[in-house]
Amino acid sequence: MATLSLKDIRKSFAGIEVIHGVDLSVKDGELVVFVGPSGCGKSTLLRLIAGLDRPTSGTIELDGRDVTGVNAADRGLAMVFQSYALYPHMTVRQNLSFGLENTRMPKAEIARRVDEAGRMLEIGELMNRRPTQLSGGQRQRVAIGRAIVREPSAFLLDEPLSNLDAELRVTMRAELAQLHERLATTMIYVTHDQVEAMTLADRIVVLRGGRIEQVDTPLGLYNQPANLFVAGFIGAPNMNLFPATARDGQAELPGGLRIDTGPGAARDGKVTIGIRPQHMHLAEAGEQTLEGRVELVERLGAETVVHAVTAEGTTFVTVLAGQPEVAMGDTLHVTPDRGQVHVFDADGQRVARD
Amino acid sequence: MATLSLKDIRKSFAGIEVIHGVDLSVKDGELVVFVGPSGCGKSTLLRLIAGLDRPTSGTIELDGRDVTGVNAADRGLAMVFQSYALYPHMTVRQNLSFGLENTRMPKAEIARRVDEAGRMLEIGELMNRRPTQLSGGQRQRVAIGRAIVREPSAFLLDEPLSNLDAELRVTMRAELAQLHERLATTMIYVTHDQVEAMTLADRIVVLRGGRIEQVDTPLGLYNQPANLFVAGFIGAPNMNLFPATARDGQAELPGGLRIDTGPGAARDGKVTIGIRPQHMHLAEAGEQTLEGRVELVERLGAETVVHAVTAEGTTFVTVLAGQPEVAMGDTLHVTPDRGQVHVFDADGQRVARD
Amino acid sequence: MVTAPLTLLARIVDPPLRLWQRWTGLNGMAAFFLLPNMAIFGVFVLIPLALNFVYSTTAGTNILLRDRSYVGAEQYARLLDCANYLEPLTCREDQFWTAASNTLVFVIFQVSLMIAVSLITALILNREIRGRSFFRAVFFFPVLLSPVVVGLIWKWILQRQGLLNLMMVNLGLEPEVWLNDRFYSFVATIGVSTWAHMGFYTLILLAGLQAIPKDLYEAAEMDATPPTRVFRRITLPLLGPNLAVVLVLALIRGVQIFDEVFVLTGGGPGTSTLYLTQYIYEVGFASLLRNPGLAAAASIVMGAVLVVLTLAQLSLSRRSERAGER
Amino acid sequence: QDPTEIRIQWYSDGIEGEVMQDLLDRFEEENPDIDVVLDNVAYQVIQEQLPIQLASGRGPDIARVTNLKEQAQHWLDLRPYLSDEQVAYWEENFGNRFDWMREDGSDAIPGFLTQLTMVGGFANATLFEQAGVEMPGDGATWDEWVEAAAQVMESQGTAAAFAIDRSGHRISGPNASFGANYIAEDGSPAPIDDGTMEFVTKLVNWTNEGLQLPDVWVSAAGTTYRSGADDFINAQIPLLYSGSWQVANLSTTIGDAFDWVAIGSPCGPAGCSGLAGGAALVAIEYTEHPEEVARVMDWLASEKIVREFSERTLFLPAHAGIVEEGGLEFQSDDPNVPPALDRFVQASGETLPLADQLPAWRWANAYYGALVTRISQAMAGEITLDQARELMDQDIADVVANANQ
Amino acid sequence: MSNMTIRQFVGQRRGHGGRWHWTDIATWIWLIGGTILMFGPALWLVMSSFKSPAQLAEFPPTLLPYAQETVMVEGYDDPLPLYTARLEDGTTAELAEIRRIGTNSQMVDPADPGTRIDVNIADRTPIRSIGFATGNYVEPLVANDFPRFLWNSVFVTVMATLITLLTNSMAAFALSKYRFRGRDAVMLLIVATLMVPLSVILVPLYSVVNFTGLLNSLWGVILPTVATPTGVFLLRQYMLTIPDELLEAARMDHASEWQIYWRIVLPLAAPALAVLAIFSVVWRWNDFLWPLIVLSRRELYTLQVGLNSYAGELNVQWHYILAMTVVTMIPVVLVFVFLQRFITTGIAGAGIK
Ligand SMILES: Nc1ncnc2c1ncn2[C@@H]1O[C@H](COP(=O)(O)OP(=O)(O)OP(=O)(O)O)[C@@H](O)[C@H]1O
Ligand SMILES: Nc1ncnc2c1ncn2[C@@H]1O[C@H](COP(=O)(O)OP(=O)(O)OP(=O)(O)O)[C@@H](O)[C@H]1O
Ligand SMILES: [Mg+2]
Ligand SMILES: [Mg+2]
Repeated sequence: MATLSLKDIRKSFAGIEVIHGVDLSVKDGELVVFVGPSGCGKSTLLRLIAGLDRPTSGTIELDGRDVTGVNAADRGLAMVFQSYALYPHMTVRQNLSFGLENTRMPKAEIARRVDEAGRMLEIGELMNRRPTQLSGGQRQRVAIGRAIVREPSAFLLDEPLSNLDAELRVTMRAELAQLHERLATTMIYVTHDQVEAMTLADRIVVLRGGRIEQVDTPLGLYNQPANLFVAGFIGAPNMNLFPATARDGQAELPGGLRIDTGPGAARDGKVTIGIRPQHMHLAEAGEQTLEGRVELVERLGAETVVHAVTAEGTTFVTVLAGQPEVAMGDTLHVTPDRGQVHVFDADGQRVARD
Repeated sequence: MATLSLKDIRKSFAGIEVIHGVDLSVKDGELVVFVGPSGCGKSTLLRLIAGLDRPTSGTIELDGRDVTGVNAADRGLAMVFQSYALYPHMTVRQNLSFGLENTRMPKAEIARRVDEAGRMLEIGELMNRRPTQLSGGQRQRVAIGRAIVREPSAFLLDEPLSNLDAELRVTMRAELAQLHERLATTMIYVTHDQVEAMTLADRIVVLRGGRIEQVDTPLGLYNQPANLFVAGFIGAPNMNLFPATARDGQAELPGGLRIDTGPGAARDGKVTIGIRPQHMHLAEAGEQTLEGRVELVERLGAETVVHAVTAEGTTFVTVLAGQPEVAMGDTLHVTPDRGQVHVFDADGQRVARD
Repeated sequence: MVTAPLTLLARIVDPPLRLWQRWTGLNGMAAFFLLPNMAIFGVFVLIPLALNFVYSTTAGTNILLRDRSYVGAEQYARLLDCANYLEPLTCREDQFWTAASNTLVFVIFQVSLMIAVSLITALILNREIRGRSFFRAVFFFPVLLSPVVVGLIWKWILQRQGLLNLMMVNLGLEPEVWLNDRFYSFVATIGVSTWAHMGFYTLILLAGLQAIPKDLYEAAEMDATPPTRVFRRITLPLLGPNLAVVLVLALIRGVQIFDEVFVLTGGGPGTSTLYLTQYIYEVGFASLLRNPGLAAAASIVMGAVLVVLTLAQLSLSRRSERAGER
Repeated sequence: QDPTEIRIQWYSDGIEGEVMQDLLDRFEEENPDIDVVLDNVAYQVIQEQLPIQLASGRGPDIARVTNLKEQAQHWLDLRPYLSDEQVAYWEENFGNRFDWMREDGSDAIPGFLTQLTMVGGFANATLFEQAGVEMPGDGATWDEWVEAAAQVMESQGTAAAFAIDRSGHRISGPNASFGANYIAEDGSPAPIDDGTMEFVTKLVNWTNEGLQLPDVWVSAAGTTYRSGADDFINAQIPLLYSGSWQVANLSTTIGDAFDWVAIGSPCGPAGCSGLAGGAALVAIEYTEHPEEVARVMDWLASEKIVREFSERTLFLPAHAGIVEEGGLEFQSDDPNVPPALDRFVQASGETLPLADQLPAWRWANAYYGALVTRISQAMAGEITLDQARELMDQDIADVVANANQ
Repeated sequence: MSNMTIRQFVGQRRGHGGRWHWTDIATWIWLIGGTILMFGPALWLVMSSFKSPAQLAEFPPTLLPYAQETVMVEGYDDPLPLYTARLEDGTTAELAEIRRIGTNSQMVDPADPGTRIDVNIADRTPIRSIGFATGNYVEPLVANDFPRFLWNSVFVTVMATLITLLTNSMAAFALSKYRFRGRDAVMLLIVATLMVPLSVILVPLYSVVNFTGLLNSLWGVILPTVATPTGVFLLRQYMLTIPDELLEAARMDHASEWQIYWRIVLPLAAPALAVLAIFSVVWRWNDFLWPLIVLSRRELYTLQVGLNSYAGELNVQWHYILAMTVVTMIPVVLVFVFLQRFITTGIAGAGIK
């Protein structure tokens, strides 16, 4: 139960500003995911929200109350630290119950919650170990557990699943989603995992160099990236970006493929055409194609990532389903799905095509 | 330049065995990836190879020489720690050059290598910071840098990219691949990222509970998982596994779909049928279908993960390309790609179908 | 800086040490690191200690061992000859037992007070207060004074016409001859020795506090932990190894208290602040008695008791120590 | 050739170190072949470290010591290095005190007393005058003195009537005055006798009645030395029983604040005895230059030098010739000093036989230690006087037993 | 510092926006009370070191050093002390005393040197003003071989501290970071020897030093003190808190054990080393008993030995001792101020996940 609003938050370390005026409001019960390149300020922002650091300027409101000067302890949030920060001298059980004991909760209730969290995180058998005796992923799960047993009004999670294996990550993701639903808590979630971001988020906040680039729903971001940066950042592998010059409302890609720039764009001038690797298919006969020599083939099993380079020297990537027989040196002919092509103007801003 | 061979390695902590007899040999210049569930012993194995811990029994050979009792410092390997273990009292530059100074390398050469690593890892501007002043991902990059400047005969990397954003991860992966090629060093690489494992590895070692389950090339694992565990572990989302009873060489899936169990399997008896989510397509008219009520739709943009449950209550997952219009509660009809179906016998071992 | 030649030296010794390491392994290196200290230690501490034990088996007034006569355990027998150990006067060496029981009570109170005071001070000095270095110097200052001067200053304050009585008179209170009162004298020895040495322990604890990772405090803060609980559950356990140092040293120095008390109360009034070291000093060195054998025996009995106490203490703190061994 | 180096280990209570340095400078001028170095040390060194050095056969060439008899085996006999004439001079002027510093039965000349000390009392004349109390004259008893001082205390509101330094040595003169005998016929310690107990009992009672300042005796344990001088200097007590060495100290610290007089020792039934004592300059047996040491010693013992030394340091000389001759011009403009010193010289003639024997008696220290330790305990109420007597006997027996082992 | 948590528990004011939390108030009460209690007596010591012997012995004591005021009066060669005297008519006047006889003081009005006034000594109080007996400082410094003593002290202190830091930290490193047989026994031995006061083993120690030929040599002062069990114990316990993982990282970096010790463990133990350095300096600088034994030659005396010659058998010249205490304290205070910064350069914890 918490709404959160950040107003023009700035933060400097030793005079160097790393957060340059962030405005954001998070609705009660919303799950917001922060994504952005390493070092862009995600953790810093989380720490500011938590109250562990004070912003250099700007205000933070929780449930409409200005909490900028309030201590972390009094904000009632729970946090999973990127560095875990487990208590080294306590067993897993003690680590988990420590926060609850602070609230004078009955012993039985503490034990119940801790056991439940242990089951959920699959660390039930490690309860009497110390953090040093755990593997990296086990530690991370304890860190998550420490936050969730508290059942706070809002969660701050800093890359909580980064050290877990794929299977566990899926399970944990589902557990967190369930928890979010059950407790109806607000969650702010930092992750580098696109799948996590796309599946969990109500809204995604894309950060870059201490500034917000775009805030939108996952599919909103995917389908209408506001600018080149977001377009490149969301989706894996990255969107292929072809610089081009529009002439008469048409831009020409290397190899001669022509794309309508749409009504929003200047009919002439520099544009960038973006095509996701997944939005190309092997050209059928007679289709206008993008042609390239295959440079690298990454076979992931379910799909195959092909890196190719055009005659003009532009590299592009395409994802083909299954394990097609493509080899290095082959010539690849692909056709973009025209409906899925993105156009950006000279400033890198997205241009609506329809 | 190093070959490595582990012979019946066992390791106990305080009497509890966590590595139960691992045999493995790694060829010179090979890149071997360790994958496995959290806590299965990947880091422990890496530490044994590094010489930081001593195995309880078994021998380790490097380049044919028994190094079981040799100190870490004298094995000439480099390691990226899962926990980074950066020297907190040194700047980034000092962290990077420390290992080189130990080998009495000329100052200029040290500076060159450190600068190069800084450029490659995009931490060139952070050279004079202390670890405390870095973000999680930046710290991780320093940890990688510390290993690569050494240009050792073999690398041990413990989840080296886990805290990096997708874009950087792709770049770093490529850099590591290049480095591997350029130096022709042996690399042992722990990761939870399937894409990383699939694209980087010469061979993948799948570990589970301190035992090796399978060692094979990436596609070998993907296409011919030796057992149910490997089948479930490799590939995201997990392979759908349907327990079934074979009768007359045919197993019946929920909903009545029949699958040939192939020549290798017992014609009658318990089997498990495995179908990857990617190896199903929306049924066309007249096809035999697997039918289910849609329970959860995860839209990742390029593809959509649909969780459905059959009338019998069996859950299965399917991945559909793009953003098809599927909603919760819809009824889904999918058909498996018959060529891609896996059959496992009662012991969970794979059965060749052709 | 001064470290430049040291750095050079460290570089020069490295290659031979590498060879040594390759040759002997980690155990050889452990030996190497221990050697210089243990060699000096052996010659200048262990050997004299052993000699001291030999002294305790001899009698006479001669100083040099070769001039003394061997009497076996006679000195110990004399020390431990007691009709009722709770009643010093029934003992042959009544002063030893008086001193021992005084010391015991003294140590119990002094060590508790010392730890409490220096821990509180360390916690406070670890806060980000203005003028932190100034206050650190203030609390450390008395450590710089020689015990004799410490005793003297406090004697001037506490004596009949001392500063304290002067202040009390000015405040309209009845003056008191503090050092003629058994209770006040005892309290004074505790207070003064704490005053004189607390800076020492405060520094150790201050360094220990610095070694506690800051992010644990942040985690605790996220858990809305009350300060007292943070102190009990995080600071104290993680301070464990350093607290053990303080406890052991305070204990040992408490038992060995001498100079400042000697100047301040001289062991009086009566024998109420007569502590063991003064007894040993008098027996062994004061010209009027001179019985080095007995003094050595007493010191060994005292040391033995201390070893036992320390061992008990250390094994208690083992657990917190293991937590420290991260 | 380099001058021979002679080292003197020396401690100072006051300015005597400077005076000695001055004299030695003069000696070196006259004897360029000898370089005398004065190693000024704390008294503690002389007491605690020198014995260790001596026992190991080391040490300085010459030392100023107070523990004369016990360490006598380490002193060098100067006799072989002195001419007959010089020997005669030494015997004549210092001979009566050689027994204090040589082993029983020896005829060695180990050194000479730089200073004779005489135990005795001081009275604050001004306080007496202000209180209108007549000071008891020569021959007055301890009771009379304490009585008079008590009156002063009442009248002037001082903290107590008197104090005796906390030291077994200090009370041994008075004990003798009360008929005490410490020495058995064979020279070993006699049991504590009634004479001793009589004075001790008085002392304990006076303390309990608040007449003797408890701060001095009660506030310490064991054999710790405590002086009542500070309280006397601050006019907190009208009467102090200490000794001649305090004269210089009193003179500088009291200054013009009040008049004080030396009163010698009050009397008991057996006499009015104080106790003599002193510090001696002795040659150390382990010196490598006995000839030169003898020359230095002889020079320092010469009448002219001893006289100058005494006059400048306000010490009582232990030189028979000088004492006889008199006429020392003590260098002080304090009018209280010369009469006080004179009174002490006079007192040195009033000592009883026991007091004369004690400085040369082997077990004196054992006696002193037991006395001071146990009397204090009795004063503090920890033990009764009877117990104290028993314990003192036992303490002394212990020391003797140990020493004889 | 950026870190709020530290500020909270360990930090400035707990309440933000100007509110004071009770812990803040308690902190300041403790600090101010502590300052008075800890520093007050010491300040008084400094003041007392400027007092004359008579003033030192004076009851009741004064805080500041005073000196009697004097005037030159016509007809008298020496300056006369000034007093406030209550005259018979009940008035008070400032008079100079010519001499005192018994309870009667002969005084004179400095303005009118002709007439003598008799005043009872109970009716006059001396006029005093603050005056510093600087002679307490000057005389010993001039008379003693001060520069020589100072050099010896500096030499002993610096060498002993360096060797102490080196050998103790090496031993502590071995005892905290290696597992070898007998480790606990060595540790126990070291702790056990803490129990024995130096004064007790003085005689055996003297024999040993005598045997090693170090008598009357500064090394004889230095060596026996450098293997302090306290230092080993202190450093070892601190090193226990340094994460082993950093050492492992260094081993992977091909660092020899010596380099691990020198470049990783030593810098990380800086706070404890600073503490030990401070202690060592204080101890060695103030050492008294031990140098006394080893050094019996004046040219080898350390300051403490040299200056303690003011403690005699029957009298102690406190005015000199106090003044010299203050003088000898100054360098140690400076060392403390310099070194204490290192105590709070805590860096542990970071770099490890
Ligand atoms: N010091 C120790 N004492 C006891 N058990 C330990 C210790 N270190 C590791 N273990 C256990 O050994 C097992 C293997 O640990 P390891 O760190 O190798 O796992 P991992 O495969 O690296 O897992 P992750 O992916 O989570 O890092 C885990 O179950 C862990 O709990
Ligand atoms: N104490 C500090 N002093 C100086 N700079 C700092 C400090 N802490 C963080 N920074 C810088 O601020 C920027 C933002 O850091 P932050 O930890 O928020 O990044 P992040 O988005 O969490 O990155 P990552 O994904 O790598 O964890 C980084 O460039 C980092 O170097
Ligand atoms: Mg971060
Ligand atoms: Mg791991």
